[in-house]
Amino acid sequence: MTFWPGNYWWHWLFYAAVIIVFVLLMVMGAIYFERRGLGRMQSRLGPNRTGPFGLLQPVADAVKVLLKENLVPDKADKLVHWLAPVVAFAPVLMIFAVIPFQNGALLADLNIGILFIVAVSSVATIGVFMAGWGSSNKYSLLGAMRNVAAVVSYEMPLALSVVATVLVAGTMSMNGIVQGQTIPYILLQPLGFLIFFAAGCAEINRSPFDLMEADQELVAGFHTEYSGMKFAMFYLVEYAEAIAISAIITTLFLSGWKGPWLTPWLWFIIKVFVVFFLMIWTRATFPRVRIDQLMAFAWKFLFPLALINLFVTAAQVLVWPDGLPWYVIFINFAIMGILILAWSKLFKLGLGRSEV
Amino acid sequence: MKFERFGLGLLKGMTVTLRNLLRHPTVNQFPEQRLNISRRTRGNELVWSRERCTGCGTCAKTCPQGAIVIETSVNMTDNKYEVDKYQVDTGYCIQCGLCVEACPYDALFMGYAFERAQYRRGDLVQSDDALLESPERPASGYYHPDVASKLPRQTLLVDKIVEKRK
Amino acid sequence: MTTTEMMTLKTEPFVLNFGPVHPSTHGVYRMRATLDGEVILDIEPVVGYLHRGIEKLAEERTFSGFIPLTDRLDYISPMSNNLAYCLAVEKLAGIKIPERGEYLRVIMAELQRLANHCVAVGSFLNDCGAYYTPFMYTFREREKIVDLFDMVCGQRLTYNYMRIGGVSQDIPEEFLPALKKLVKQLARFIEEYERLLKQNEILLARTKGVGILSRETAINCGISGPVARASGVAWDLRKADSYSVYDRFQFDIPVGEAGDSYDRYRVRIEEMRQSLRIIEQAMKDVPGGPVRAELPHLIRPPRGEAYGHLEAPKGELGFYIVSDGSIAPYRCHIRPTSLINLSALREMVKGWKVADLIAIFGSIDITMGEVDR
Amino acid sequence: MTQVYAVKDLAARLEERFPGSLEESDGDSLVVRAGSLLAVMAYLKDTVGLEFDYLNYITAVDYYSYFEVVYQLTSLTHNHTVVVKTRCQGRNNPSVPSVTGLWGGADFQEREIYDLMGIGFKGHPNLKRIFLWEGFPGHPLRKDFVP
Repeated sequence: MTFWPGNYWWHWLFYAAVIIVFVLLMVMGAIYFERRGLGRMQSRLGPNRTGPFGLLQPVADAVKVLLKENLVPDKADKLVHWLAPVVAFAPVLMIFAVIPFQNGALLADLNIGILFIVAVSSVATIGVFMAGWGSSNKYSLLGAMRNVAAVVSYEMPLALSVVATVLVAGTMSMNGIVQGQTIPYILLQPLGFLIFFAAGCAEINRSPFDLMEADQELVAGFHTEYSGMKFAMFYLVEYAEAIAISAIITTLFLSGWKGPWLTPWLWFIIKVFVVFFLMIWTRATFPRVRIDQLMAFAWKFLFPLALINLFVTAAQVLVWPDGLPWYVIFINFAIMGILILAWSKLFKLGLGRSEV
Repeated sequence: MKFERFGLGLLKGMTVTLRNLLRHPTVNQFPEQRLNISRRTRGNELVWSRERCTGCGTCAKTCPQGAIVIETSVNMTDNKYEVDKYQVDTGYCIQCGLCVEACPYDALFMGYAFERAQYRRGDLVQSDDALLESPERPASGYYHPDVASKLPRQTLLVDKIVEKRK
Repeated sequence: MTTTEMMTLKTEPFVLNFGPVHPSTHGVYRMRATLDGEVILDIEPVVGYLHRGIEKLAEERTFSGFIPLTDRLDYISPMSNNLAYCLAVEKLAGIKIPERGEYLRVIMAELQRLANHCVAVGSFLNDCGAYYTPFMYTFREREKIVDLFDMVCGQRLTYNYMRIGGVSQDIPEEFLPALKKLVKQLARFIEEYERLLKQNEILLARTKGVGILSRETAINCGISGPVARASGVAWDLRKADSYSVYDRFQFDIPVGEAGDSYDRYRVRIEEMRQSLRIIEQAMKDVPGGPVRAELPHLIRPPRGEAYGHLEAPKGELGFYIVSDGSIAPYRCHIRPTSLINLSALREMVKGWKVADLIAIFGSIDITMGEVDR
Repeated sequence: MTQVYAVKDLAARLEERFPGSLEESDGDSLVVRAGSLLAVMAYLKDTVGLEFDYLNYITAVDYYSYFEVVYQLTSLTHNHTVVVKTRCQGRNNPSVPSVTGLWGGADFQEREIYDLMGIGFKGHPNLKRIFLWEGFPGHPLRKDFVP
């Protein structure tokens, strides 16, 4: 049932506008929300001077960045340097095409929704690597190489935890998954939620895994040589990806737009901000992980846990074909506890000093 | 990297950040809310009193930066120095307070105000009447306990000041 | 050549410049690191960007006129610099300091150690990547200490509070009650800070076993302060060569075993607790009386030389002063604690990754004012 | 308290161990001839009773007619200390043997003395200026330095 009675082109135009407006507004809100939240966690205030309560701070940032001069290093590869932000930003917008704001209210109700998302989200890495390589700067090259290594190794746990959810939901279409969630999948799939959240944070280089633009080490990582509009695009990419991952988590695990009293799309936005707050919270507390620990964490910790989680879910789906009963929640939480206990005891992740 | 305590250490850390989120931020909106500065503050200007000054030049000698220039002429009638020019280059002055400490006649004070930036380097050099004490150039209580007791008491962060937030 | 040897990728090292202007070099310090991918093969420090020639300036200033310049050496702990210089001159001229002056000096030196360790631990966490949160917490506590310094001497950074023969001014009457409150709040703060970071797995992963400094290299390189104590060298001048009235207070010296970055962080936190203990004991029985010996403003110490040193927050800070009987020192050498602590950086960093280079460098806690002088 | 090691009997022991190595030892410091500096320092560092394993600092003083390089050594185990000095004549490039072989910490300090005072250190791994740039004319800490 398409939400809008008009014919295909009207539907496409309306949702294209909705998505672009939604992404830009949410990014502005996310920037403000993060800077105020981070500030208050650090016993300081955060922006409160521009506009009432500092609400116009993102607008002020955008205007300032647009007016900045657009420097391109002379030994840089001009075309690659210029194209990198576009290649990085386009896939993030495409992810929002399949995310349901309300029952059936999405641009394209693909029956392979989540597969499309996982495929498209890895295209953004090419843009980041182009930025790193294009600006011919050692720091950005290091940052870009780290990004490629991290994203490649975090695709696996991301995809596996999504597969487990799809098994429980039975369909791959995002709208179908939300409708199938009588019990939010975060309760049925607690381990899947943790793995997806960790892998998602690593993919978009946030919280403890932000090695790509680790400002203490690599000055500003892959976007060191960017200024002006192109830097604004990368800033947009970072927050748009954070909103995208939060939106996917709300759709997959927190039963998207379902909620008692409020209008459905408002529930969706509230849940997106709750997940985004979780990201801010981890960003405020944890130091950064080293690159070899990041790799070891993906391959030795997340990947096996995701596999076991997949097998357990498959077994449960076989036992109860028509939807999992409520008491499976306690079984899954127990399994999660045991698995984390076992893995953190057995495995020494990450090698120390290499003999040189 | 090993989860020695299965991630519990991480969660304990997060409770601390959450508690700080709910706590009152220790911050002060400077232009609107002004806290009282220390009574002995060494502001970036000197306050000179013409009556007490006898032109002995001790302050000029002890200044490590040589920021004080003093020119006196001999007044034969009542046998003392007349101070013709007393000039302080606040650009050179590092506000160490040694001159105020060394002045035997308590004629020199450190400034109490601290917003004394100028647009031109030349304006930093203040001389004679510009140095006298006046309402917008109050004297600080550094090495002058009597002046200090008249100034407002310093607001301390230790006293957990809870001020209105804009 | 077996196939595996042929297979290893041929990489050649490249030189990356952690230049004077870099977010985490604690000032204008430059390292030319030769990297093989992420692994560090060798680093070559380049210093001198903040060289102001303070030792040459000392030869033109009177003995008491040089005190404001000692604030600019290690600008994170100016009180300790003032005290070290005054100790050296008092040893040279043989001056006796009144009791109250001694107690005030101990309180100010220990408060300065707390403030320095707040900066050191906060910026070390910053270098490990914690996004400014621990830094903000420690700076909020440091603000309380700096408020007290402001109350006593009028300035927030260049205190110029100590004088040869004692302390420049007596403390106002509201100082001791505020100090009592501060000591209670700081004790609670350290507990909260420990809960945030002591068991944090990511911090343990980033710092445990990283940048190990063995006991022998520490002694051989003349390393002093928390960096040496973390490697098991139980050498603290407050106990070994106790100056001022430190022998009247009970406190112990925290010593680490492994000598890695985590131990250096732990030793600093423990030292903050010990400093609180000393302040509590010193605060209770501050005697009355004058705070400064009766001395002419321009003192002329007898010909000769003396070396006065103390346990500054970063290590052993000493002044070697040669006097030829005139009002200015003939030669005044300052023992650069941070520069000497850096001499072991090369062995500590070899083989580790770029991220560890920044963490290890942060754990040594240097200030460029003291390195370059 | 760190006691100053009795200079008298230390001088006596050194005199019979390395004849002719001490120039004068009446004050509270040992003045050693530059030639036998390394031998004396190694002796002070390694013999059982002394074990001066910690080098506090190295500095140099310009007394117009000669330069004096001052080493202060401390033993962490026995908690005693001694000041050892050597003198070198000549204004253009006086030189003293380098102790980086015995103490790693001496590396930067000797480079600093070379940079500011102009005293060369024979046997130093990479003796170049540490604070000032290569082409800087003269050595600023010398008493006769005219900028």
